[in-house]
Amino acid sequence: MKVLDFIVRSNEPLNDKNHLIKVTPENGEPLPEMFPGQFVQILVNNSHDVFLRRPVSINNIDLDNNELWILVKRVGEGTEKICNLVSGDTMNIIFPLGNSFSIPEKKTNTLLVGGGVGTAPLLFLGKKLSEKGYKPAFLLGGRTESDILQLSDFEQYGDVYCTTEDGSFGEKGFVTGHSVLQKNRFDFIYTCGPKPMMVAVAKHANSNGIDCEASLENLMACGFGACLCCIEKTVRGNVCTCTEGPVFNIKELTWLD
Amino acid sequence: MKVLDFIVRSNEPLNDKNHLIKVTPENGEPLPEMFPGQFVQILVNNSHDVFLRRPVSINNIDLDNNELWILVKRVGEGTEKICNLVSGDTMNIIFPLGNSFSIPEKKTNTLLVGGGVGTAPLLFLGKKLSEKGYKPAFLLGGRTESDILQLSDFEQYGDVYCTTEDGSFGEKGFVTGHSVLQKNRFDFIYTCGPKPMMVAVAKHANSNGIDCEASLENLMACGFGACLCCIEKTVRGNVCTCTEGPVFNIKELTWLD
Amino acid sequence: MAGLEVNIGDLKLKNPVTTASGTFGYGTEYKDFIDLGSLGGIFVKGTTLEPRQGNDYPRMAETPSGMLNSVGLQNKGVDYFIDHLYPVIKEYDTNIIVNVSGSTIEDYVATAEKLADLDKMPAIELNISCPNVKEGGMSFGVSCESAAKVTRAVREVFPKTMIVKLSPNVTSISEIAKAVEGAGADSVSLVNTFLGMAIDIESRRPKLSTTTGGLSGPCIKPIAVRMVWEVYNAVKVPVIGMGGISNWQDAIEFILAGSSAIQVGTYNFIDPTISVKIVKGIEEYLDRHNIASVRDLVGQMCK
Amino acid sequence: MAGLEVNIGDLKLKNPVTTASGTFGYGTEYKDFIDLGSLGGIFVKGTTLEPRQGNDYPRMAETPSGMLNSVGLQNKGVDYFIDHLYPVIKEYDTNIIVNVSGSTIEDYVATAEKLADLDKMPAIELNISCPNVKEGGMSFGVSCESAAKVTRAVREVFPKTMIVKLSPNVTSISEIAKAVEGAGADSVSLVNTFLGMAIDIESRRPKLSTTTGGLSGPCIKPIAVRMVWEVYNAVKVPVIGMGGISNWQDAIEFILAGSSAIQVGTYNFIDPTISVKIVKGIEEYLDRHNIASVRDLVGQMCK
Ligand SMILES: Cc1cc2nc3c(=O)[nH]c(=O)nc-3n(C[C@H](O)[C@H](O)[C@H](O)COP(=O)(O)OP(=O)(O)OC[C@H]3O[C@@H](n4cnc5c(N)ncnc54)[C@H](O)[C@@H]3O)c2cc1C
Ligand SMILES: Cc1cc2nc3c(=O)[nH]c(=O)nc-3n(C[C@H](O)[C@H](O)[C@H](O)COP(=O)(O)OP(=O)(O)OC[C@H]3O[C@@H](n4cnc5c(N)ncnc54)[C@H](O)[C@@H]3O)c2cc1C
Ligand SMILES: Cc1cc2nc3c(=O)[nH]c(=O)nc-3n(C[C@H](O)[C@H](O)[C@H](O)COP(=O)(O)O)c2cc1C
Ligand SMILES: Cc1cc2nc3c(=O)[nH]c(=O)nc-3n(C[C@H](O)[C@H](O)[C@H](O)COP(=O)(O)O)c2cc1C
Ligand code: FES
Ligand code: FES
Repeated sequence: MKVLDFIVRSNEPLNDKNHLIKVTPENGEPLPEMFPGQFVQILVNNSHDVFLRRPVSINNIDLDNNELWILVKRVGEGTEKICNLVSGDTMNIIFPLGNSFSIPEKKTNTLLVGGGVGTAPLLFLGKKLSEKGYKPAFLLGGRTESDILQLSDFEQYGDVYCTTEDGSFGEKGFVTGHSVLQKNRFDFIYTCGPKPMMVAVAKHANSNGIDCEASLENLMACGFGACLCCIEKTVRGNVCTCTEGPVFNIKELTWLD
Repeated sequence: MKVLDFIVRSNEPLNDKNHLIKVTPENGEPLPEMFPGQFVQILVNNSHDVFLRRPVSINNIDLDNNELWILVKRVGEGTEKICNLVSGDTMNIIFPLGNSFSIPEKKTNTLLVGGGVGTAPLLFLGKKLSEKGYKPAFLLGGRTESDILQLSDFEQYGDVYCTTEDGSFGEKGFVTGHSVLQKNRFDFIYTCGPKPMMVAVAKHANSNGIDCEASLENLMACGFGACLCCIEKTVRGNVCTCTEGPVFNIKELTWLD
Repeated sequence: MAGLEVNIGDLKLKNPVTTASGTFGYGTEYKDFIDLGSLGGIFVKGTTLEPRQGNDYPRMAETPSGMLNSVGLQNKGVDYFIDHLYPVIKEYDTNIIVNVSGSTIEDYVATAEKLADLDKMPAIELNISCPNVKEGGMSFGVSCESAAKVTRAVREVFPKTMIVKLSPNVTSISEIAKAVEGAGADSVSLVNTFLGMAIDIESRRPKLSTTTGGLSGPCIKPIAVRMVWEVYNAVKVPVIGMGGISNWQDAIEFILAGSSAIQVGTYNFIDPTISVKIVKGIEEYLDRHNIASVRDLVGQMCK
Repeated sequence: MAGLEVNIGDLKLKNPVTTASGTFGYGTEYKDFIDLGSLGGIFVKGTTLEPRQGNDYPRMAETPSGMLNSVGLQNKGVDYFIDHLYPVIKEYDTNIIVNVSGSTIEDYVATAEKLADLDKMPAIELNISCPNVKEGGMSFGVSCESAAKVTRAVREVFPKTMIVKLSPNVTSISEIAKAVEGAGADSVSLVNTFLGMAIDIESRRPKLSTTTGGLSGPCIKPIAVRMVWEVYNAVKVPVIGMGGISNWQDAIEFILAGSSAIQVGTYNFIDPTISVKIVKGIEEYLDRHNIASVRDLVGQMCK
């Protein structure tokens, strides 16, 4: 873990809410190895109202350019200020934080299911799986077509299936209703997104005997295990989402009870 | 009094600390009549630490361009944020506030004595006096040459005398030591600047039987008479600097006791 | 359109939004900014039997999300109020409530008695919680006995609505609330400012001439909401909540915690139009949630 | 170079900057960010006789310039601490002080007794002020009698430095401070968190699972400074000050108000390196003002 100033290299709006922001350490030092599922804690400057840092997933690491990518959705004052940053602005970041998705030892049929900005860590995961020689599949959901983010990036690493609630893109409905879940056989499902979606995915996985990991977004004060605010109730008792998560095997969680 | 959003038209650094900022009402409405000595209360956005508005004098009103000028010195977080604004930014302002310098009924030899950013309201005063046909004289003080602000603007309206502590410009020393005070005869002195300077000026005026008004910079919470925080002890008891000032005849103050 | 009317004892407010004593002058100071008639009421500056000069300068210090003040009840006394201010402000189309302060019980009683005779003066707020005066003030508000005693004494001479303003600088504010309810208060308002202090580290002097002063603003909101909730659950009389309200969302939060009406204080300095924005925000919230009357929301936090 | 050493009872701190219990884990969490050996001490997480799961999620809400928490003393119990954590952290080149919490006097006594035997464990901090547990916790800290009672009981079994941590949720914190001083405390630390609350206005639910929680952060600083000043003037034992410290200027303010040492709490979450920056800032301030030792600054506000 480190705390470092980063420079914004670019900030690209992907739709009216979501921004892809690429940052690099101001002092030029090379980024350490980071793993998909890990996140960073961003200090929000220039805000009356934001006191705590804001946790954001690692969307990608571009080693060639020494860049960390984040995908941020404006939901309140903190994410608003982050999305308003422009090239050349600085951003103080604590990184990398948390555990990561497990990468299967042997070639496995993996499905990465994301909803909304919850797809953020799945791009980095897809890349790592693909680098391992596994061809992951992606199932991305949104309310409408413009909610499907970074489609062409995902397509580099594997087949992409989509659902939209209004049917404007991919199959109409929720991710758990997509036909690929019936047609193809998956041995490992990873999911990140709104909790109701993740619970539905977890239930599908569980009842079909598929291994499944979910990435949680509990409220955090510190992000590195010091405050004990971010706990999730697990079969082992209360554990910190920021250090023992954000990725949990769904068998550890109490969601299925 | 009004509260209105203004647009920054320009922001010109005059030296490393002081900025001349010109703003105009966002909705285009014509500025009401304002008087020299009055001030405005500026809402500081994008700051963690600034809670209250910041009072700033009216430096000039440019009726042709419907612009209000302010001269701001960076001394802390609030003035820092104001000085960092760029053209096109907005600024919420309560205006105009406070009383104003009295303009003599008949032609009078006036001297306007300012120190540092305290010269801000004197430019507007000089302009008004000059419009009345009186030729004011100015005595501006600073630590060094670059502290003398808006010199050419002042020169439009009357003779300008300067002192610097390091002697880099004008006479060396403090304003109260300037030879013009001995050589010329003044009937009315106006002063604004650091309190020790104003007290010295007030004493000079008093012992020479010259009428004198000083503009105070007491700490303010509201700026319009609601909080009673900004009081100055006067011969009439405690009065609000924001409504019964900021300009006081020195005879009303307890400075000379 | 949702109903906004609320009652505090016999006092009828057209909406629950009022302005806090000491932050709104006599209303006049805000006339240029808003239509005073759109407010539920105005709590005017703390008024005492005799004129007071208040404390020395400096009286103010900015703090994180708030401010300290030590104004110390500067006012021209109740007689001046009655003769010079009341005739003007009684014409406003809203409720004017005088905040009554004092150093002794006799002060409170004498001041309240004088105000009782004024028509168009439907209520007073008994300030037993001012931290900025040497004698009396807050000391009445920090023990059940003295709080009850001053309330009971004023009750005897003041037949209209009597609101007692509580100090947050206590171990159990609900005990004090119960005591003043028992002594005849028609309502309690809370919170007054928290006793605080700030030091200039370069001069090493306190930032206020009085060393300590009263903390107000958004910083105190979480404590104030908790106290309103505690008092709401302890007394039957209506609660008037305040402490850091700076937008309509905060006002709804205080109402959910048990406030029948709210007071906007320090934030008036930052946005002198905030009170009317809050009236509008509450109305829209009620409409959006299909709530017929703001009264149906009071204390309706889900547990 | 100014002297930074301070003593709290028999406890020697190389500098007055320590970290507050519950905000610094067991130090380990900050090892990547700073050299723990550069701190005066580390107050580790509240430790109880038996393991505790703490309260349900959600346990945190952001507030203006602060936060509410209701962690509720989640910890693995004193035996686990002694067997698994102590062996690791006793190697740090700083003072480790355990924050001892409990529901009954017997809990406090039994926990303190176990800790008394550990060498390299020079002091404990008795937490009689946690607002986030149903039984015990803060209730001990809000009356002079119970505060004195638990202090006296622990004093009998714990011969090393005993610091008692006070609750700010009281009418007179200096009375409580005097009571625990009389009962044998070697030092008092203050403040713990203020009881507060926040409501989500859309769901109408409290933002914390426990409804109320503890408020911390810069928002509370002016009240905390005032309490430190009050207590400093009331007791002879050294005072350890905290509450919203977020930079060296705040630390100096607390020292001028009477703190012999300070604790940095919530701000560690925002800047995990802040504590060492504060050490440096204090040192530079002392040098700039030609003050030989930080001890010469304690309580030296000019009146
Ligand atoms: C491990 C982790 C990874 C995340 N990754 C991303 C990401 O890659 N991209 C992204 O856009 N967002 C991500 N989030 C969520 C993001 O942290 C929140 O949206 C953000 O903190 C909201 O801040 P705000 O000031 O904009 O909104 P606020 O005004 O604080 O709140 C707006 C809404 O967001 C909710 N919220 C606030 N804080 C959090 C939080 N810490 N976690 C979850 N919800 C919160 C509030 O309850 C409220 O409903 C992640 C969260 C976690 C814990
Ligand atoms: C009527 C009036 C007119 C003014 N006109 C101008 C002007 O034209 N140009 C200009 O640059 N400044 C002017 N000032 C001073 C200006 O308001 C302060 O410099 C400003 O408020 C400081 O804010 P800050 O956040 O930058 O500094 P802070 O961090 O708040 O404080 C930095 C220093 O400035 C002092 N200070 C803070 N607030 C005030 C205040 N309200 N008044 C005086 N000193 C303060 C503090 O004590 C501290 O020493 C005026 C003040 C008043 C009352
Ligand atoms: C400058 C100032 C003056 C005040 N004067 C009074 C007063 O005279 N009487 C009173 O009961 N409360 C007084 N108060 C307290 C407010 O009425 C209110 O209780 C407190 O500020 C908390 O609300 P807020 O956080 O919204 O400001 C004053 C507050 C401020 C900031
Ligand atoms: C998340 C969190 C957990 C805390 N846990 C404890 C604790 O276990 N024991 C204790 O005495 N104080 C605890 N505190 C209180 C702090 O030690 C400190 O007294 C308080 O936060 C005020 O300081 P600050 O404003 O610098 O944070 C906790 C505070 C926070 C924010
Ligand atoms: S966010 Fe602090 S422990 Fe997880
Ligand atoms: S600043 Fe509020 S009355 Fe003058």
